[in-house]
Amino acid sequence: METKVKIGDVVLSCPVLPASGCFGYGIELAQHYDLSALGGIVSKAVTLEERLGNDMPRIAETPSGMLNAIGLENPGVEFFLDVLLAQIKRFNLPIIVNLAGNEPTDYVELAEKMQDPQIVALELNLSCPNVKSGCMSIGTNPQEIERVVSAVRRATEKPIWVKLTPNVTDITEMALAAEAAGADAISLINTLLAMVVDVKTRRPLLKNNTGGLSGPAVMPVALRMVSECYRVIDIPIIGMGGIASVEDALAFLMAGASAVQIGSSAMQNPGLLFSMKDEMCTMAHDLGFSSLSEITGCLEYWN
Amino acid sequence: METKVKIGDVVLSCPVLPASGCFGYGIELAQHYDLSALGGIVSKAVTLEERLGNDMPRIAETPSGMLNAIGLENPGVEFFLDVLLAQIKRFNLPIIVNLAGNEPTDYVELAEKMQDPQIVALELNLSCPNVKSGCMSIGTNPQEIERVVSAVRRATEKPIWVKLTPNVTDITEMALAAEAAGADAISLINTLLAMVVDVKTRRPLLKNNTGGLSGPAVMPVALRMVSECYRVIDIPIIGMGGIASVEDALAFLMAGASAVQIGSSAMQNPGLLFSMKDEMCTMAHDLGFSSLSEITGCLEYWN
Amino acid sequence: MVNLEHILVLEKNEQVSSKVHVLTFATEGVPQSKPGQFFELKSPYFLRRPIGVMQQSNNKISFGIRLVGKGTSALCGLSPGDRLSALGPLGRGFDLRHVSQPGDIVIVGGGSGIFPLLYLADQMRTSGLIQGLNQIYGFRSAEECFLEVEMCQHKNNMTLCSDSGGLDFHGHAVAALEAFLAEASAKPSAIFSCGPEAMMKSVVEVGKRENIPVQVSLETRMGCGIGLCRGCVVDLKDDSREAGFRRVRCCKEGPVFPGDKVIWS
Amino acid sequence: MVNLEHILVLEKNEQVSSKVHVLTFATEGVPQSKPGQFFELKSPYFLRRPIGVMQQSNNKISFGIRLVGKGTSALCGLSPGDRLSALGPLGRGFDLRHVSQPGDIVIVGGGSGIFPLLYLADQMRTSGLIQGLNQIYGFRSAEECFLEVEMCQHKNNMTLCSDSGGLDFHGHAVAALEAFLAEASAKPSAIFSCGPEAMMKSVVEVGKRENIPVQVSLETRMGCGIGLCRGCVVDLKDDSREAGFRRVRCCKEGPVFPGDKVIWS
Ligand SMILES: Cc1cc2nc3c(=O)[nH]c(=O)nc-3n(C[C@H](O)[C@H](O)[C@H](O)COP(=O)(O)OP(=O)(O)OC[C@H]3O[C@@H](n4cnc5c(N)ncnc54)[C@H](O)[C@@H]3O)c2cc1C
Ligand SMILES: Cc1cc2nc3c(=O)[nH]c(=O)nc-3n(C[C@H](O)[C@H](O)[C@H](O)COP(=O)(O)OP(=O)(O)OC[C@H]3O[C@@H](n4cnc5c(N)ncnc54)[C@H](O)[C@@H]3O)c2cc1C
Ligand SMILES: Cc1cc2nc3c(=O)[nH]c(=O)nc-3n(C[C@H](O)[C@H](O)[C@H](O)COP(=O)(O)O)c2cc1C
Ligand SMILES: Cc1cc2nc3c(=O)[nH]c(=O)nc-3n(C[C@H](O)[C@H](O)[C@H](O)COP(=O)(O)O)c2cc1C
Ligand code: FES
Ligand code: FES
Repeated sequence: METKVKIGDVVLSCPVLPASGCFGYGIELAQHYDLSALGGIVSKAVTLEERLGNDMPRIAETPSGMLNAIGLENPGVEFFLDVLLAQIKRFNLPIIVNLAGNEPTDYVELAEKMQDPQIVALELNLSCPNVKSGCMSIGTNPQEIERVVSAVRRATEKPIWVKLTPNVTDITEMALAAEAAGADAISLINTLLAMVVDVKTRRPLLKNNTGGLSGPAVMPVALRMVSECYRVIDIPIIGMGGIASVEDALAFLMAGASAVQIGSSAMQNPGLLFSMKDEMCTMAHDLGFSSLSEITGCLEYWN
Repeated sequence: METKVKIGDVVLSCPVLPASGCFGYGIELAQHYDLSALGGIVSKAVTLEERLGNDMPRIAETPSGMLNAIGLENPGVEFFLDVLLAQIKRFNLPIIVNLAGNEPTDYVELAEKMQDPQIVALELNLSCPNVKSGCMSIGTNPQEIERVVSAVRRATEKPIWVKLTPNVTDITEMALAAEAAGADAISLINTLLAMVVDVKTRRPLLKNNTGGLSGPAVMPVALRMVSECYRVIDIPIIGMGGIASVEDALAFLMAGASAVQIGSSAMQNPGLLFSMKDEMCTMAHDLGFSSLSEITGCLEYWN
Repeated sequence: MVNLEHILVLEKNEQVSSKVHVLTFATEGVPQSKPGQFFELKSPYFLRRPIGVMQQSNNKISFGIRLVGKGTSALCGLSPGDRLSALGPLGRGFDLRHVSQPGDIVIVGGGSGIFPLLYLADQMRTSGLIQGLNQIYGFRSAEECFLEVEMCQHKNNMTLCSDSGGLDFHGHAVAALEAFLAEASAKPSAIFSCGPEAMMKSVVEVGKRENIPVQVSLETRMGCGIGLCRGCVVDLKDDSREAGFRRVRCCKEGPVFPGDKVIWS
Repeated sequence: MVNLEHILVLEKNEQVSSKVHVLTFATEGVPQSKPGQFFELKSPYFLRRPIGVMQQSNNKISFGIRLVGKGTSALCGLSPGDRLSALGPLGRGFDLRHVSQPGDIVIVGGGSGIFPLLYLADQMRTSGLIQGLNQIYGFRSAEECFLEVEMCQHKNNMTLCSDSGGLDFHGHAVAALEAFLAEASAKPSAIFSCGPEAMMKSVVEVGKRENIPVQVSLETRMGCGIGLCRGCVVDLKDDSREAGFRRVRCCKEGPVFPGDKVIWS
């Protein structure tokens, strides 16, 4: 079974990626699993300055899902480039760096610093719901998306993946804006803005009050959005949101994704990420496919 | 424990209501449960003409939730008024009629027909995601909301509850539009637009392709939206979306709801609806409250 | 008021074939159900699972469950002593009002449709219709046949069919029905059928041709099983209506319908 | 590569008090864990549950589990033979490198914090530190004390405290610690503590006052338990940094930290 997929000019050995923020920098699991089963590594969001993120608690459990309000904790771009990147590079996998900023110009500055040839794409995080500026406040506005993406487009030759938020009325508007501005792919979805209440203390459970909902609970929403975008844009889609099984991953491909990312469920069952490629091959074969790439967009709609 | 709550001028004996479309017209469960444990009855959507709804299948299971694409099947307003209303009235409970239309004028025409004094409020369904016109296409646009609600406001003296869709970038904009146009309360949330794929057949599982996601999976999103709206509007909120336990119901009250509706989980465990009032009293007492109404909005946010 | 929800306690979980388990529960306080009625059984997943009654008597109720997906797997994994919430009995069962004369009934089933029919046969037998009761059950292969074991006390006039041979009749259940009708001395007064849609559709056609009324028990995806959501509808021919049909709930007005009225999907 | 996920088979589920169960599993292939390390146990809910090791030896591993909510209830409801996925051993355990002399260790625990400390005590004993090992465990009431049963082979130098009396010491575990220190002939060289945050905080203060290093094992809400999500962070004083502290992962750099470094929430 041919497992290679192309995301624009980027060739991945298989369509299985970890989701940003749910895989650290690949270092933790490398001692337990063979990372070469992955199509690449997606970093936790990198920002210009070091960030401590939000106060604790910043994780809550929900029915078939979880809330997080990490708030982009990361050591900053300098430490990332000086220390972490060398460690990640050792895995010999394509690296996708997730970039987040307060200001539109932050994204440009960050993108300019991402020169390493092993970095195959920049995933612009226009969708994190847990920070006060940047990210989701950009990703809910097509004009802002266009502004940021075109600015980054001018600043780098690297492929740009624009990661969109589901917290919008019409996801296709956002996807079209990203495409028009020169994005090479879109990643969807980031988390849904949500809240959990502790009735005993009469308080939101998370110190940030709200957090982002992810996990199987959100998959039907994510799948619908991938399917909507696939029908209007020409650039590839990296699908994610709730994937917990090989069927789930194939459903995303059928709905139009060229590759998938797995986050919350892989944190619970890390083995999932590493067996996924083989399981996809087996199931794709049983379903009559001869390559994983041909699954993309094969879904037949009822009229 | 005082269980009475006021939704504007409407007094309900307790804040527990069934959600529209998940309780038929009250007739089915009346032979098994004492309906007087409810604060009222909320009808399935009523439209001007009879509707058959969408083709089968129109139900799918999801992690901690379900998709429906019923598509507003109902026998039409004439049959509702001539036959069903008399049956519902026998339960001697306040009746809330859920109204849905293709055109803005449909809502006006429907509202004018709702003259029976036992009908205490009209719930305008501006949020069903499973029909081609009306409903959600109105509820995603503040100008349209304002237009429809003011037209209905002019046509009836009955309290108007505006049922909003979560499929929007900013729910407060919609709530404010409803309030400005003269709504007496808002109901939130209706279902999230979503899709389930059957990988074996390469087809969406629902004949309508998409459906509305409800059940515990969506509760954290619903709770966040109730909390957001409570902080900007002055009219009461009927909270719903995923309620499956007494803690869930209290969380909605704390976040700002004056009453709650229970849909999907009550279809699975109908007893839930009828034990809820007593369970709320017990738990509210344990938490130090002396009435259910004082719980509304007591949530303390972290800064 | 009639209790809708019952907590059943599992007494026995018998695996009767590689894909079929029979679960028997104690049923204190559960109303006697009619053949064709079903229960909504709780599963670890969000929706309950509709399962027809296979046998109910002496404070015991049995369900035959075919392993299809995760919900039925969970049910078949229950252990004696486990408690299970069940809503029911639900729906309308087979209509036996017009079935009066002995010696003239045919039951045709396949797959998980066989379970409710076993109950129907059993009830007919105890109500004096045993003499002329003919049961035809189809399986894909002899290995899949779970009726070899002692699930039904009375095997007389029971034809087991297998598409691949090895049982009483080599071929499809509908073929066996036609063979039976060709040889029958008198025309049966009714046919009852439950099984895969294609099978029921063919049985209805045979009935039409031979002028024998057929009742079919349908399966649709259900949101509640208790008439609240209209998730489960079936279209029935109805000339009195402009559209030529009416849309009814499988869980409430069904799951058993007159075969000639059903508009197949 | 070291296996991270293990399928444990439950051998024994003992209820040792109204709120506490001890689960013992077979552990083929599970690496030996250090006291203070923990496992992420699968539950029927979305997130795994972090549970410290209470005992591990001879291909057996035990966890003491306090009933807190739905996840721990599900774990305590497991039956012998049930299989459970566990990730681990995780985190860094107690640091025993500087604990060299016998006769000078105090362990102070409360609530579910007692379980990992029992393992610590056991390991110290087998590594020759037994002589001077003093354990102080606090309970709200004598009824809640689960150490009456034979969970720990060696009860010498173990003080059981109850806020409401009825055990060895009437009062809080921290008061018992102070009483112990007041009477001790020599200053202990280390204190190890695990339990409610308020208790650990007080123990750290006592340690500071008496100039005895304290190690504490913290609990935070975890998204993964394996270092991936940074959901579980703890702030540690760090003068080398501009902010005066650094933020570390409880699951990876912890859950055991030097008490005097922890910035309490
Ligand atoms: C009135 C009625 C009586 C039934 N009686 C029996 C019986 O006696 N024995 C038996 O083995 N089966 C019976 N079935 C079929 C049984 O309900 C399904 O096989 C079962 O729901 C499948 O669940 P699953 O989780 O294993 O499969 P999955 O495919 O994982 O289920 C996914 C969803 O689809 C629904 N679904 C899947 N197949 C069916 C189906 N055929 N009919 C309705 N819903 C379905 C499930 O309920 C669930 O909501 C009956 C169905 C109906 C409607
Ligand atoms: C490193 C570590 C070791 C632990 N060792 C033990 C042990 O040996 N024995 C024992 O009984 N308990 C131990 N705990 C606490 C145990 O993890 C919680 O009591 C348990 O997660 C509660 O789950 P629940 O579903 O019953 O409660 P719920 O309140 O329903 O859980 C809801 C969510 O909050 C989380 N949560 C709730 N309380 C805690 C807590 N105190 N710490 C972390 N997460 C929490 C749950 O994991 C879950 O995600 C330990 C915790 C940590 C972090
Ligand atoms: C703990 C956590 C941290 C996350 N951090 C990031 C991040 O830094 N950047 C980003 O673009 N998305 C982040 N996400 C979102 C995920 O990458 C992913 O889009 C989302 O969780 C949906 O996928 P899932 O349901 O498989 O988790 C984070 C999600 C979680 C749960
Ligand atoms: C089967 C079904 C039918 C529904 N029909 C209607 C309807 O007719 N009108 C309406 O306003 N909402 C309808 N809804 C939405 C519910 O009233 C409710 O807003 C939503 O399901 C969220 O609540 P829940 O999670 O408790 O089900 C329907 C929901 C379901 C599941
Ligand atoms: S399944 Fe809900 S009405 Fe039939
Ligand atoms: S819980 Fe995920 S990093 Fe610690």
